[in-house]
Amino acid sequence: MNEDELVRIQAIAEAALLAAGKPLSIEQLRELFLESERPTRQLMEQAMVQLESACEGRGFEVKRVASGYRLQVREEFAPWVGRLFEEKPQRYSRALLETLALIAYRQPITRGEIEEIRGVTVSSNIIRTLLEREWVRVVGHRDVPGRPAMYATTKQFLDYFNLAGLDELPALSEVRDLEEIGREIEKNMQGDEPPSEQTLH
Amino acid sequence: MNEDELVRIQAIAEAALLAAGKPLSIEQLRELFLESERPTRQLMEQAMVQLESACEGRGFEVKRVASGYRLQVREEFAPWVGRLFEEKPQRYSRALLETLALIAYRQPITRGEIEEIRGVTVSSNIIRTLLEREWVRVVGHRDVPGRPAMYATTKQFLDYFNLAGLDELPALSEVRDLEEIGREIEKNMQGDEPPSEQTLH
Amino acid sequence: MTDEIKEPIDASSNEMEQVPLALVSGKPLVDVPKDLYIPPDALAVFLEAFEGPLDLLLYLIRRQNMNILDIDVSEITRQYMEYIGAVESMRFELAAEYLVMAATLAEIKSRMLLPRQETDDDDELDPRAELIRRLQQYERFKKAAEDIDQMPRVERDTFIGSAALPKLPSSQPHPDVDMRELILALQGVLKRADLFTSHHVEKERLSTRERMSHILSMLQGDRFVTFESLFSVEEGRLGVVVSFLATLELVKEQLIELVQAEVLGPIHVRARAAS
Repeated sequence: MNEDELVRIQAIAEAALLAAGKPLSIEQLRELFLESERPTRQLMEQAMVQLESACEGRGFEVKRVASGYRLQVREEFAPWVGRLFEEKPQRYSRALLETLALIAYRQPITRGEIEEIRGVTVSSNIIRTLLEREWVRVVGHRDVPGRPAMYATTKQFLDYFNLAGLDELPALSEVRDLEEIGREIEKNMQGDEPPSEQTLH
Repeated sequence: MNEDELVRIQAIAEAALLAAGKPLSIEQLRELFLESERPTRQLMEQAMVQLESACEGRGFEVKRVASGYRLQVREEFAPWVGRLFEEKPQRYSRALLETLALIAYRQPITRGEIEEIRGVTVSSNIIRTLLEREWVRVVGHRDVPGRPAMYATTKQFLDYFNLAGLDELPALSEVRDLEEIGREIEKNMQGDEPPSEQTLH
Repeated sequence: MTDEIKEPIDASSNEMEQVPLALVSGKPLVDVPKDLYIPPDALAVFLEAFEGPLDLLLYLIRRQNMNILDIDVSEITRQYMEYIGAVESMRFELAAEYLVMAATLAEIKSRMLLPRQETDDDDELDPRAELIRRLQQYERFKKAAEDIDQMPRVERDTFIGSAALPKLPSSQPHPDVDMRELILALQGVLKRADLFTSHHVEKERLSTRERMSHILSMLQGDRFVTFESLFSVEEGRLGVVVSFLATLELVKEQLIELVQAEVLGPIHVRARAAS
């Protein structure tokens, strides 16, 4: 058995695993070959070892599972591949946006302080969502009873909104002037705003 | 953009195509990347060319079909891979293939026009099968009495037959100009036997 | 004749040469007859192997090695009528379209039997021309159908590759947020809190606020850092001023403490809450 033959067996095994889309055992792989050309068990295993290393640096890898071998997309590419199956993003609730805005403009700020300004409780979900998205982080704890966490925005937050620094956020005086524009935006947004029950916390 | 980045894009594309198990367009591939890291169209195409050559000597290849790129088993390995599946590959009747050929080459075309060329009735089964396989679809109705449906082929048809576009169909054989044929017949008839010896049975 | 779709197609068509066309007296009839005699039992099956009268005519012309442009109408008609005559008695419904063709052939032949008009009028085409046109047209698409059948196709000549998925991140995608939405939200909340009147937040203060967050994040845990390390020379004067203002603000808000062990000694900073 020469090297060329082994490479061919390897390519056939790869082709079969890609076409099958499920695990194949060594026996099943051997049965793809006519009796006259069928590789021995040992040779088949050798081809699989070779295939394994031939997949290094590629988008997929050979996995040994209970029922045999299978080809699997590498986990490191899951973030990109996952986007193939993504549903349409939903929208954030008004409460979340207000919380985010307050953290951005009044940082470092505790949850209690946000609640004080907003006049309503801030749900843990909102804080968790903002932390998970890595738009805010805990920068310390205020030295008061309960030692509440102080939140600040992150570099990811600035990046997302295309800001070099917080000072590029519109000044509050401008925000007030925006009232007029705001109403307009509000009007325009009516169209694509999903029903309220779809919003995230 | 350095070489490492390109290799990474290439691996992500490979991973995504295997995860999708169907063709993905350049645009769909680009959308897998966040805006901040999204490769240009040109770069994405370059990565696909590289992926193509990275698949040389392996069990599969990159193929561009009508709906985009896909990874598929090399034709040379089909005999082995085919043994994975108990069912024999489906065969299509000549009637179906001729109808399909007429739709492919003469689209948009009505059933009546197909029948005229084939000289026989086209069964409803054939049209139904072609529609169900999504190889053809109704693209309109001809503005004649009865308003018959006009059929055309689909992207799925091209995908199934490994084509990127209709222009990749084999060329239709030439039909010689009718006038030329007429002249030829005329000439030949000069030498024809006297008609009296030809009798009708 | 109505062509029935057979899926997967049995014997038939493209492989007329290999597959028995019919069993005649228990013996398989494998080949399309070389001569014109077909056992009557096999004839119906034989005709079914054709896609219609044009297909049969093409076969007859090819069988005789006859150029399509040079059809000997008499001979072809004679053969054709023989086939049809034999099948008519058994499978009349099958033969209908073939009979139309037979009539066409007969008509062509009868027209050719008429004395030809010796005029220079080229307008009157040979009566065979229309038939030839149809035959040629049909032959093109018959060939095209064979070509399509030969083209590599999925599930026969190639298979689409797929691989198992790794564990994918939660498929809940992140919503997009527009800066305007954020401003709108802030506007709403500030209006409610009536904070517009106070000037707590101003443009320049934002960079100080940002720096406050930054300094706090440097002071994680119980750790003291040197006062100087809060400053970065590369930032220039303005950066140093912002850091200094941020430090003062943090002290004022009792978020950090400054410790100096001796006069003129090094100053250390740590987060108060960390104590």
